[in-house]
Amino acid sequence: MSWGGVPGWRSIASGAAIVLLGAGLLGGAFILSGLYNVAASSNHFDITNFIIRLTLARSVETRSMGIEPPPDLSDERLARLGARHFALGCAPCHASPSTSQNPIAAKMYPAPPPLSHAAEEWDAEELFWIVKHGLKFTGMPAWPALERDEEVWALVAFLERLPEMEGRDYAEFSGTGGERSASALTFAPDRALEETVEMCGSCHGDARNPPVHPLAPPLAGQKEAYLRRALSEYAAGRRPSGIMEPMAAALGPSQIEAVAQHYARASLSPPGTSVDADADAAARGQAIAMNGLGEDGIPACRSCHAAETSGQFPRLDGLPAEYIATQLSLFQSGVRAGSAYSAIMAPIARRLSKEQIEDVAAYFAARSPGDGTGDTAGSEASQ
Amino acid sequence: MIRVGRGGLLLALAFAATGCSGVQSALSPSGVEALTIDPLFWTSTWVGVVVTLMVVVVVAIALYGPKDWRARLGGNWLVVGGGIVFPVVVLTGLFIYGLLVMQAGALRSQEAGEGTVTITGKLWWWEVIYSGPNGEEVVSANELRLPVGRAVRLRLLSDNVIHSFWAPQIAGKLDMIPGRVNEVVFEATKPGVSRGQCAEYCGGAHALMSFYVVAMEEAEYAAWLQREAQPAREPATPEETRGRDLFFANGCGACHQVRGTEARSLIGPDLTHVGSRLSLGAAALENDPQAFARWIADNQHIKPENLMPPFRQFSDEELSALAAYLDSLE
Amino acid sequence: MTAPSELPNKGPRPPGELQELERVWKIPTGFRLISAVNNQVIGILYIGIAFLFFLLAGVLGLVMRTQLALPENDLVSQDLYNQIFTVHGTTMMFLFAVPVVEALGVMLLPQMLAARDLPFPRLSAFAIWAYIVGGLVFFSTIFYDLAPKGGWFMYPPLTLKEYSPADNADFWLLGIGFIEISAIAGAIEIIVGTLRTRPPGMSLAKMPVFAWAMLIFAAMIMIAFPAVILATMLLEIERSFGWPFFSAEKGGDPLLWQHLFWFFGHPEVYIIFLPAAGLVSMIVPTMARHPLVGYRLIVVALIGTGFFSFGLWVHHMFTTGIPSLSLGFFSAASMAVAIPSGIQVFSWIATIASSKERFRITTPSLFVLGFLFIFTVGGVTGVMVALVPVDFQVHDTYFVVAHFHYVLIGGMVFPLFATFYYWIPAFSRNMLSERLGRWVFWLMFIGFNVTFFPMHIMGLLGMPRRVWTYPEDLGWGMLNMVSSVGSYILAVGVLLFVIDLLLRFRPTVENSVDDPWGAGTLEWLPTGAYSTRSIPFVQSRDPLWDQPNLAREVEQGLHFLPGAPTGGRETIVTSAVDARPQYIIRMPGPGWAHLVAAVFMAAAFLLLTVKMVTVAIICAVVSISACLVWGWKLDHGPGGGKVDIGAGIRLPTYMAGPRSHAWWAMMVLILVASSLYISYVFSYLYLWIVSPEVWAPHGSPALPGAGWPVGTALLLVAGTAAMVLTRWLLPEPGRREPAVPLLLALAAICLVGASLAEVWAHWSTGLRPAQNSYGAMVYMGSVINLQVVLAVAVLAGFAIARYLTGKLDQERRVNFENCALLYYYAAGQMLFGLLLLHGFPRLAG
Amino acid sequence: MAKLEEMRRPEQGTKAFPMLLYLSAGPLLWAGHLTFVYMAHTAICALAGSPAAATAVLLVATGLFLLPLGFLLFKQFRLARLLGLGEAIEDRSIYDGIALFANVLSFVGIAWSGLAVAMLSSCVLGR
Repeated sequence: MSWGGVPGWRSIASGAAIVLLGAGLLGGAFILSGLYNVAASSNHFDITNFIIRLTLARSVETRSMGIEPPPDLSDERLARLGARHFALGCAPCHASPSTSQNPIAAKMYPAPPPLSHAAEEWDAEELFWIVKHGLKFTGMPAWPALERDEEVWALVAFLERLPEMEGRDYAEFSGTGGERSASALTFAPDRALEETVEMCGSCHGDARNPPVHPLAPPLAGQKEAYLRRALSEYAAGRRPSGIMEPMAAALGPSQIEAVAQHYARASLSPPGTSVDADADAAARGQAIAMNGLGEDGIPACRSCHAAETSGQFPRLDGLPAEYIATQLSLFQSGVRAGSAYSAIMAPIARRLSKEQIEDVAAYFAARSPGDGTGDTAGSEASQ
Repeated sequence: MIRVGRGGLLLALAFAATGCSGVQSALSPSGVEALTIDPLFWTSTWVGVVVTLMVVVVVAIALYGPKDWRARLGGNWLVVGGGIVFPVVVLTGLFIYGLLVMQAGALRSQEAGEGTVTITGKLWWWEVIYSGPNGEEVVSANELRLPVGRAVRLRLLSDNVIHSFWAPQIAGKLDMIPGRVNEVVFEATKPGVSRGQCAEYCGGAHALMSFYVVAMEEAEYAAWLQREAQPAREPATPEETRGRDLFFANGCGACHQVRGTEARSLIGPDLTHVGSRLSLGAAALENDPQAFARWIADNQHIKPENLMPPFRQFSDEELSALAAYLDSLE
Repeated sequence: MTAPSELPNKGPRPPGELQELERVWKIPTGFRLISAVNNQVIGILYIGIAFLFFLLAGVLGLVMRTQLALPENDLVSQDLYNQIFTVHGTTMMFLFAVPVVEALGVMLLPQMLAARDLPFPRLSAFAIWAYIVGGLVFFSTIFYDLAPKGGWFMYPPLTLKEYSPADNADFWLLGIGFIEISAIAGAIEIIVGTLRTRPPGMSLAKMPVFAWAMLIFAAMIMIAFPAVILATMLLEIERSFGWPFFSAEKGGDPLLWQHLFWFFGHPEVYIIFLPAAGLVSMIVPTMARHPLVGYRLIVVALIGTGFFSFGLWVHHMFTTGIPSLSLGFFSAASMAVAIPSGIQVFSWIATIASSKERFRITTPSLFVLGFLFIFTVGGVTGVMVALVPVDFQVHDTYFVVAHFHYVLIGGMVFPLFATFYYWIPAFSRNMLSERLGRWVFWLMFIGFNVTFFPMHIMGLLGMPRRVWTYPEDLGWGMLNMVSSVGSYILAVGVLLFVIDLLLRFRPTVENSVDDPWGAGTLEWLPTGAYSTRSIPFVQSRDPLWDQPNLAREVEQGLHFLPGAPTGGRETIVTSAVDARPQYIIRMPGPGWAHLVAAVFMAAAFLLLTVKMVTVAIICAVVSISACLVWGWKLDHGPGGGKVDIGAGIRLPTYMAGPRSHAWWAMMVLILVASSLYISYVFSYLYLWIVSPEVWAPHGSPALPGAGWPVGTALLLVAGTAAMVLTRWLLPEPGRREPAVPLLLALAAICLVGASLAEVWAHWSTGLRPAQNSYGAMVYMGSVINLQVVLAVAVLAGFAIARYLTGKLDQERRVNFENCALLYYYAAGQMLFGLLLLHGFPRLAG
Repeated sequence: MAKLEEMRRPEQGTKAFPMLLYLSAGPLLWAGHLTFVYMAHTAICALAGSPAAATAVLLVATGLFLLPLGFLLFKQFRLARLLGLGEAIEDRSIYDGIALFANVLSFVGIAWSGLAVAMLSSCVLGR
């Protein structure tokens, strides 16, 4: 029994090295020759397709582990907010219950799938992950503002409802009712102010309707300088938002000017639907807003956020509590940091505890938008 | 009577008088406690020098001395004599002297000290509260004014971390500890300006937490306190008025107090008479209009981590109007 | 002169004896080297890592000096500077100074005592590995902006969550955790080593001064470190769970931290200095070729320093507003501690003066002379700061920075370099270069003084410590520049030393340079991995001088225990005072369990710091299991019978009871635990004095009824009785006694039950730990008890397992005794705790 | 010089603890004194608020601690006997010397604390 002995690890290793080297050389030659066809007009082999789909499915499933959906995912208002973004940002490629796929998008490879049944195929957290991060080599983009998870969830909330939706429901949901098609829902530099404002109002509400969701604050009566700055910051990408950035970017300087003026002068919109604030919280919030908390280094909110102060400081009265709390946490985490003003607000926001944020938000939300005049910090300390 | 007002000139004078480097020196005492510590310090220093020289000489002899000298040194007597008897004698003397100085300080602090000043260590500045001519609280910051020849009792507090209040020319340091009140009696012996600094590491901008001590003749001090107790002066020029409007429109009153206006918050230093102080930002900058402008827009570079946010939104014109207003608050 | 007839053994030795000794003590090679436990191997590793930390922290020092060279410099940002000075101080004190002197103990003590190894070789190795992993991770935080920035003293409230919200401060607590563990492990090792493994005939009074110094060093660690262990526990608990020990608004007091920290921190300085002084006391006589003058007085000085150093802690707190008479007491003690230092200085001078011929000027003696000068200056400024009024001015200024660098670098680093030059020949094929050595010395000496002398003046001119920048017009610029230049000179000196080390240091155990200085102590005997060929019979303090043939006799195996009669590692245990041989201790060889235990313990701590709790717990379990595996093999039992060590002395190879080294180690551990508990009692009473208004029954819920403490006490008494009964019932070897495991389990259950009952009693009154400082202190008592209870429970389980496998009986009972000793202590501590927590408020309220 | 012969005789009892006690008797008294005066001063000032009582108690305590120490300085062999340390212990004179000088140092330490009590007012913050 002498077969020359079992091969030692040395010969195994050198054999493996030769094979690897050979494969590498062949592969390199193939790439450099240009023989591979990258055309979108020609399909993958079935096996290639299989591997790509498996990789994609596995990647999404693994990467979305540990993501926690927010408790209000089934909130209809959230879905409505998402629906409006869907109509503008997703439907052109993916189609919608009331619109068909753009023929150009249909020739992408892979073609963007219709999303009517996406929620059946993927879990909420998987949808969230795909919407937030996009998919390589498919044309699916990542969310424009990766820091704004709550916006992504709005879209997921909508996708979760999409499977049960008929064309009519969809139109109502996304505010594209009537004869307007989705393509009408874009800004154009020459668009008239009324149309632009109607666009804004579709989320932020108008004289008749409240905002679709607290994250889209009512704008009427807001200070003009602040509105102008907010839109410019969105447009320039200095204030991250996947929803507002593309909107604001489509507006020209003169439109921004006009929109800001319009809202600053607009008569006040009806209060939001969620003014069932906790009275104790509002009272605690009032103490902070009026007098600050000296021992924590927290100044009175109303020292700046009042009618007579600089137009750059937004009015907060009557803004939804969710909106205020979200913005404060964006200041805290350094997401809203793109301007000289956020440099002032951010350190103060960081001194607030979670409870204090909720109290202050409750206080401002409970006030009616007209209250703001004539009272700066301290003047109603006895109130 | 020279009006103690504008910082730069007076500081320059003070530096000239104390030989330029002595404003924060424990070696140029001008307060009663510092003056009693000084001779104790020098005595112990000279004892130390003599002891060190003695050791050096003995070692030199032990190394290179003639044989019989060395033989004499090399015994137990040297250990007992040099290591026990000599130190016991010298140290007993020094210790008694030290106890005498301590007891003198204890007696002084029990008996002396009218007119209390409450100083609170903040992050990273000093709140200074005098009791005014009518017993009212007069809030100021980052500067301690003392009447020459009168003992003043300081109450030292902190509402955050531990600081230590040290004005080397006047007295030794004493810590400011949350939950405790420490008292020390300060008595300046001659008029002049000296500087002090936080001596206990208090995080972040500890290195930039200083203050000035201004010792003034009694009459001058009384006049100053009278003025300090007044509300702020109204703006006199259009620029100052514009500055004041900017001050309020931009929410400065959220943290600062200017008595006589609606700005009443004590989160940051009181600004009622900030224009008459010797420095800005707890002695981080000299006090002049440019410094105000720099501080408002760029304080996080001048004094990193300080609790005031930077206000970068102002144009140059707005900044100088604001600075003009603040500078006018004398 | 010793006549040959008086030698313990006769030559020539039988063939194979030496080979057997070599086989038993063989140092593992290749990657298995890391499993080695021989003191020379782990000693070099220990010193090397500690020295690495010295270099790293030194570089941080250079960065600080560079930043401060110019006024208003912005080379280093404020935040980074705050991190750097914190890491510099922490690393120098905790990761360099204490470890390096312990390392010297591990390295030199067995050699000086001619023991074959330290009594618990794996314990040292365990401590060292934990220290290496933990230390490196701690230091690396400076590279990713996670380093602590509260100063090495970490005063709360600055270090509480409110002012230091990030994990930085927790890394400090972690770093210190490792040094606490390894220091206490080292202390146990050193106390048992110096008292029980001396060679026959070396009575306490003949012990080398370094051994005395290490003995007192270890005793000081036992008293001082528990205070800082408690302090770090309190701080971490307040940071994590909000128990208000240090928050004034809930009845805590920031000064409690300062008391606990400095009760450790001041002795710490002497903990570092005493061994260094001990080393100097070894080098000076050699260079003088004359026995140390005033040996007795030096021992007095060591004992005196050991005690007095515990009476100084408040001199770090002279400016906190404590009553002046209290300051007076501590000023007096600070004066008193100067006398022992004076004694030592003059003793060395007298020895130098009595040199045969003249005192030899070699590199080690240069470092010793430099040390004498620098240390004298540091001592003199020490007396100045001990004067309370002077301290009011210079406290927390650069004067103090100058003072303690004179004391620490002068008192410890210069002797350390002397040590390197002096002792490296005992562990290396080559000596270090005498020519380069002189350069090293002069660069370091000049550099040191240029760096630190101007700091005295800076401080007097008003420059506070821990400032990252200073304004130009205060006149500090020139002095700072000079100081910075000096620091670079100092650094060049150290660099030259490192080069010398790389060029000439070649570690070896067999082929070292033998006694190049003509010294008189045992570490210069010819050695191998087994230490000395035979263990010498010692008749004087400088045996190599007074017993001229000793080296040859030892090498020929004519002294005690020339072989390895039990076939394993072993050394002679002698009586503590007169050093009469008592028994043979059998010691473990290379192994992996302690290594696994150390690495996983380090991992557990680290993961806890970064809040990965689950993985941390897994690592902790692995670590504890490894400890159990390690402990299982330690008790060899009396099977080895008696062996002949020479001179007709036959010694047992197993010992239980108060003579055994395990009993001594357990007693040391109990002393450490009790010292921790005393610190706790102090803290409890201290907070009561500060805030009596939060104490029960007025400021907190009324105490639980008297039935609770009485019932708990009865449980403890019952458990203790069960433990005593077990000792009586332990069967003869080979017999069984089923009551033994049952009683052991019963005792453990009583103890655990008592500790839980105590927690529940207070909980049921509605008292909560986060409520106020009283509540925090009450539950803290249980936290401390639970630590001991947990240890007892593990030991009891271990003893039961030993019994069930037939490894526990009347003779072979060390495992049981360890458990019982700790049990009695735990019961005692808990009974005292009941008196304090239930009795005191009733008395005071 | 010890004889090899003696190595065969076991040490009489465990003398380690008495010996350590003998060598550190003085320093232990010093430590006891410091603990007592520091705690007594703090406690009397906090609870009774009486400086005169504090000074009196501390002076008496200092005297009471110096007394046994003074006795030890002259009659330390009595302590050695009490602890069961026989004359036969090797190098007995060295231990005696160590104990004696340790007692001297402790005496100085306690006396200095006493000096502070005598010269400084009690219960005063002192600044």
